[in-house]
Amino acid sequence: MPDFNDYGIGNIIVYLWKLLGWWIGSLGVPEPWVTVIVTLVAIVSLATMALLIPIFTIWLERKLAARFQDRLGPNRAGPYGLLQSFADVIKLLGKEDITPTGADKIVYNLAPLVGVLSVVTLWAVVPLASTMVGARINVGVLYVIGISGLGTIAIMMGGWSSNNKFALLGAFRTVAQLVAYEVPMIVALMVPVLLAGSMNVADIVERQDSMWYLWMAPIAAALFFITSVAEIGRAPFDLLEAESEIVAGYHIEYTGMKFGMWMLTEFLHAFTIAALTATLFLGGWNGPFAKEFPLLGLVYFFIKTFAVYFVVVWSRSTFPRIRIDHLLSLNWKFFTPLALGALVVTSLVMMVMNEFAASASVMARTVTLFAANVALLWFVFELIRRSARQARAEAEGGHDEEHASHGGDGHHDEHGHAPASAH
Amino acid sequence: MPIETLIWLIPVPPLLSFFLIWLFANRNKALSHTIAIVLMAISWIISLYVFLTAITTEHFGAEVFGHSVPWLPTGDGALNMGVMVDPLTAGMLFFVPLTCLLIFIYSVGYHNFGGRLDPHDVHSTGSPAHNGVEPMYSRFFAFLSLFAFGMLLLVVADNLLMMFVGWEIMGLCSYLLIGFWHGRNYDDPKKITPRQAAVKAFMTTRVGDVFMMLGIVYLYFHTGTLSFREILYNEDVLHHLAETPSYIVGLSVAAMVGLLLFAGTVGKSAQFPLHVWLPDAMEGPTPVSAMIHAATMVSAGVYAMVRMFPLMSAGWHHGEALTPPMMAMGFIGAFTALFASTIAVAQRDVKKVLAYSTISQLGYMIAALGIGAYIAAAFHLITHAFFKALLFLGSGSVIHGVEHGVHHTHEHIDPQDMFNMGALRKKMPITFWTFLIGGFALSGFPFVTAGFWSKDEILADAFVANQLVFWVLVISAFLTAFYTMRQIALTFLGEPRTHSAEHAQETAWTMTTPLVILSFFAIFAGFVGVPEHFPALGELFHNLNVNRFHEFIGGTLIEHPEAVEFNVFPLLASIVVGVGGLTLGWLVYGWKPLKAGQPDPLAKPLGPIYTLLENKYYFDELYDFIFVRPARWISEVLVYQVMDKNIIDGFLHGVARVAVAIGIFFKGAEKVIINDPPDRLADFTQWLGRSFRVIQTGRIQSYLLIVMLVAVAFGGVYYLMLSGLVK
Amino acid sequence: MSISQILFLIVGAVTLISAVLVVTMRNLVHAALCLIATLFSIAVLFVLLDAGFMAAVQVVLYIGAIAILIIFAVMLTRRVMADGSEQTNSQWPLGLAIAAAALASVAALLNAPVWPALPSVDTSLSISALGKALASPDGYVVPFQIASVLLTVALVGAIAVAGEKK
Amino acid sequence: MVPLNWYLTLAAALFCIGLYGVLSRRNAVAILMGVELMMNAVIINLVAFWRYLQPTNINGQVFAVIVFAVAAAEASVGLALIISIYRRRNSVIADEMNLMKW
Amino acid sequence: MQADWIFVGLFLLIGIVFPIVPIAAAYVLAPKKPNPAKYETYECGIETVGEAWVQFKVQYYIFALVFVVFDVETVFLFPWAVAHNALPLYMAIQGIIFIFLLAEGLIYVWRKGALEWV
Repeated sequence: MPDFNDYGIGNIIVYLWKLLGWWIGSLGVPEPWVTVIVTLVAIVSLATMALLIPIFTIWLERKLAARFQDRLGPNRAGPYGLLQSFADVIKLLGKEDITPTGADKIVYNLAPLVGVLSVVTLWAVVPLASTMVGARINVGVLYVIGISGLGTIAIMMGGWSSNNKFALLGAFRTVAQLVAYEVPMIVALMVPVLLAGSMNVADIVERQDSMWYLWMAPIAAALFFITSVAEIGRAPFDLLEAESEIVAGYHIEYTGMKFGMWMLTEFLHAFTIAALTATLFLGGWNGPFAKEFPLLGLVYFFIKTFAVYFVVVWSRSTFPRIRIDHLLSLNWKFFTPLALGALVVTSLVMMVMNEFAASASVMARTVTLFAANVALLWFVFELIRRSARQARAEAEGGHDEEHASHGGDGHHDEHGHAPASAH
Repeated sequence: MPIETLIWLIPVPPLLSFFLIWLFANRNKALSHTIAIVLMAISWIISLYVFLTAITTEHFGAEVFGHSVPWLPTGDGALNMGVMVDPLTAGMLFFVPLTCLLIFIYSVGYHNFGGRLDPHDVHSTGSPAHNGVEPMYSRFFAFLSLFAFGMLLLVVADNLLMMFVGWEIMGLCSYLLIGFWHGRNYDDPKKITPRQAAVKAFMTTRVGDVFMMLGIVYLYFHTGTLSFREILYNEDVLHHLAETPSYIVGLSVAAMVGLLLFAGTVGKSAQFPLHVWLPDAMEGPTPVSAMIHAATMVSAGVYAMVRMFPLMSAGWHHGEALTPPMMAMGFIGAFTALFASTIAVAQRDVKKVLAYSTISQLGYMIAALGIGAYIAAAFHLITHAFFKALLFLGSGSVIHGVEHGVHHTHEHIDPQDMFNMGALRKKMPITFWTFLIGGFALSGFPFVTAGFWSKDEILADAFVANQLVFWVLVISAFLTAFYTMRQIALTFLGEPRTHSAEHAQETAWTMTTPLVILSFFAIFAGFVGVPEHFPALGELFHNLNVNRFHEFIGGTLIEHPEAVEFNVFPLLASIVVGVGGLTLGWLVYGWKPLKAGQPDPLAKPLGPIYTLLENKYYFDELYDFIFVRPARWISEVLVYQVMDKNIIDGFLHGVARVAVAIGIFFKGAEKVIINDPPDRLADFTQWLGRSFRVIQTGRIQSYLLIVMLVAVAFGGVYYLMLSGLVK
Repeated sequence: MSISQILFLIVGAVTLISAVLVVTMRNLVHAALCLIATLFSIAVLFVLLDAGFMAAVQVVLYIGAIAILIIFAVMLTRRVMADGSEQTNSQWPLGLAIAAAALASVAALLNAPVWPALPSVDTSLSISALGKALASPDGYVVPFQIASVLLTVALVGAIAVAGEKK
Repeated sequence: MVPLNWYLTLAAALFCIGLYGVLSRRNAVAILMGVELMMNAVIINLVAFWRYLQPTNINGQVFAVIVFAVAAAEASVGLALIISIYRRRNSVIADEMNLMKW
Repeated sequence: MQADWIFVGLFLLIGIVFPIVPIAAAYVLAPKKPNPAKYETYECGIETVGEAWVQFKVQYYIFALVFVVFDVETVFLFPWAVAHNALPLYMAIQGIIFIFLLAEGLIYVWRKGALEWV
């Protein structure tokens, strides 16, 4: 019988959990199975939460989007339209489930499952509070990357199996985009790993108790945020389902609950990357008294997550959609080099500090790193400005305007390299 | 900076310059040779510093400069990569970088730097420039630098493996440089072209190198190390090696390894019977001949032997019976010395003469080692490097001058043929005097030349050790003096035999300066080795504290070899043969000079022997007959004609034909009943051929299939062996 | 039979079955998806072997990258290989025989000796140890750098080969 | 506990399945899939040996990681070749890639 | 350690099981009124022309290629990054060299114009 005083009100969730374990054990269930069962309980509750969050965030997003566009948004179903999402769910349940002729049945039905899987399981490594950590695996970050890789596969499956031009095209675009944006994301992820000296997400959070990595690695944070927004295919990166171009992209043929699953995936993913950003760069559950009072940590975590989520929604309703070539050249010619640069700079600074100023305080490190990041950013922008100016000059010298308007300094290379290739 | 670090740095600059020229400077000629020369100079200065430190260190040799780091991890421990400087290395460090540097400088002039690029050369690179600057100028310096790197690496290496690496780098470079004018072709097909010469040199030295590698592996197999310090200066190891019998009955491991390594030297230092490549190597540009085939590379072979001397002589003490490797060295060396000098007597090409004299001088050193004259060999190695480089560069200068004449007069003559020269003394004074010095040094002109002292020491040792070797060496010394004088007389004395010789002119300062410097050493380098109890001079130099060579180099060995007590007979012998040879040469060629077109006065009295010598004992033809032709024959006739055409096809067709014949026969006899079997047989034969052909599908999958088939078979066999079913 | 053994058998069965499907399926996209299944179950095997890092790498690299590449290739070249057409070449029975023989001999070979039992030491090798080994001169720094050269060369080569000829 | 040779046998089986794929498939991409299977079999072996023979020594994992890199390089270049052949000759059948044959 | 991986494994199981529930529910609840028109491929109401297979740009493949290479890089760089702070300078610098070698590849692709979406 676990003693409540050992846990205290701040740790009540864990207390209840332990209590459950003790109770099952007292029923005479052998030890290993008890662990399995309580783990299952924890997982189920976590997964349920993960699956229920979208029901709220969809409402929230619609509300916010409406506000940004100076509308009211959902306001009929329930107070403030809070029940709107539930109404949607019920509607989806009532829809007929259509599998088009010529579709690849198995893959077609498997795709949404894999999609959901690829998002839900991300929560396995997200520490909610100091005492509520899912899996302390020492490859947490790689796990995150790998699992989101599954999402790509899911989209591929869905798009291909629908036997539909738009769907396949959408799938291809998506994969191209996801795959492209995964590169800077991975590199950006290396920075907090480098700073924390561990890939274990829980460790990374604990290392941030004195200073968020947002301040130590602003570029990496920004890159991670932007690229993951691209990963979830939200505006301004929502080419995968550009209604005006390829109708709805890979899930054009899906109806009913399977479509619902895709929706769920998307919204949950949005929330998940918010959570990850909060975890990796905003210190996760860290905050005053979070250690002594884990419940508080949970609160901090969700506050931060929703803050980030708000930014996601904000950017979605603010920025126009980017054209695909711009999207990709932005990634390859700006984000990727920048991410590499950030990694190198961080590594160099840490190296020098470890070598010559091993005793430097966290504050000092932060200031130096921040300064280094700013310097790098300034340098890159200077490069871009210069090359853009050159490109524009060349464009006025007969080149079509479209090339000059590209971001990234690839063009003066390319022009200097093969002047004719521009047109 | 600690001395070890400096030693590490010695080989680096040339390598650096190789890459710099290759990667960045190959458009800019001036930049190329500047890089090469400056970096070479740096490494020369470093080596000089190391050398001076070495000779000023007390009891140097007892402890040496050395440093090594693990290189190749092996099963147990690792092969180390390291540098070491002991007295011998120091000696090498004294002359190798210096000669290289001088030759670098010389090359600038030799390739007419500053001259315009002849338009004809621009399109046809790969053949010597027409009176203009060499089109492949930068490449030349890159190769030279790489070569210098190889040589220095070999010198400072502290283990056999690293030494072998340098050795092979030099092999490559000599290939590249001999074939430098790869585009060159001659009118008469018998004359060997640079291309062929390069291949020949490469192949011939390979033969030796393979043996050497075997030796190295064998040594490692027995000692578990390749470090010089651990093998050569370690009584226990040497003793162990000398005691353990090898695979071949009667040979100890030491002897076995020694012989194998010596085979490598035979290849590299062009000893009989692998000497054939060196004369042809003269197809390369003259600086290359000077550098590779006189001063450094060929002497690398000798250096290797000197270095491995403790192993060669393992279990041998003064006055005892020679060990097999030493015996081999003694006789091969002596024989080569004589044999090459005889050939040199009858050569017309100024460079060929020097080439053969190189071979014979190397034979001297090898013979000296063979009879245990360790220090004499090292001494002669150094002096020879100086005067032979001098001679080659001198001859290059001569050729250059005559070529100038050829371009001036548009005669169609071979500018290297001594019979087209004459009276160049007046035209090219500096070249003449320096060449004279070199020649006298080579022929061992008494007392004033370096060659005399080293050669005398060898003879003295030989006299004590082995009479036969002694006499052979004496004779060859005589011949050496003779053909040297012949060369000098033909080239510089008398009156010009061609217009080109008349219009020859002295070469640029970049070419003459190295000559002067080298001639300085060709004279004074000898005094460091004057025997202590040599009448008068010995005392003198000893009081001047000049002749410390003996004790210095001697310090390399564990037991310091004591100098042979002074004996007047070999001294007289060397004086007599030296001066005698020169006089005889003078009488034959210098006294009443040859007229233009007049044949070699030796030709009549010697008669057939002369032609024999002129054709180098027909060795090339011999090898062509023994090795080349049979190989070609085997490949063409035996394999293709006989096996493919006759045996295999013949078999199939034959069976088919027989079958058909039988079939017809039976048809004639019995039409109906037994008509089929023969036909089936014929079909079978055809089917055989077809099914064999199937193997040759160009499909990777079916190949892989076959591979796996074999692999599986092996797996099965191995399993059976494992389970003891198959013994 | 312990839990771990049962687990292993299940995962191994999944691996092999999906692998067989990979080489037998007519529809190459299905084959590719089966390949993904195989790779994933191999990742699980790595977890069973306490090689968490390997498992993660397997997922990231093989499933996240190489599988995608393969699927792309399949889709790009799909038209010419209509799924109806013959998928195996003329020598497939031979190939099957060889593969079976190879399996037989190898299995026989590696079941002949007595292998050591699972050592019960702590195998939680920290990833930093791996990093140290990869970066230290007396470790694997040369393979580390050569790997990056290899990757660069592969990238350059692949682009040069597959890139648009303008 | 799972004995080592279970893993080895599994790897061998995987390898042979991949081998069969390589030997018998017509489509070059399918052949590459077979190659990937074989590669994975190798990696399984490496990791299994590491775990059972030298669990305290990192080398096994380093080797596996390097094999990963090689596999990736192999896949990318191989597929690139296939793609370019497809674009030139509009075929991915291994047998039809016979330009250099005979 | 093992427990954490068990957690992950169970989570994967749950993750695949969970979405099945609503789909199954929908399968039970949803009406089924089959009609050939419903099952046609949806292309904004227009009759579909030809098969779903469309000629794709090689560009897609090129991007996947670059991605693969960078992905492999992570395999090597993550351990390095983890160990970074514990490494002496001369070892930590290796990672930088590694990155530069890869950046070189990126620059090549860039110069080659393979990153253009045209």
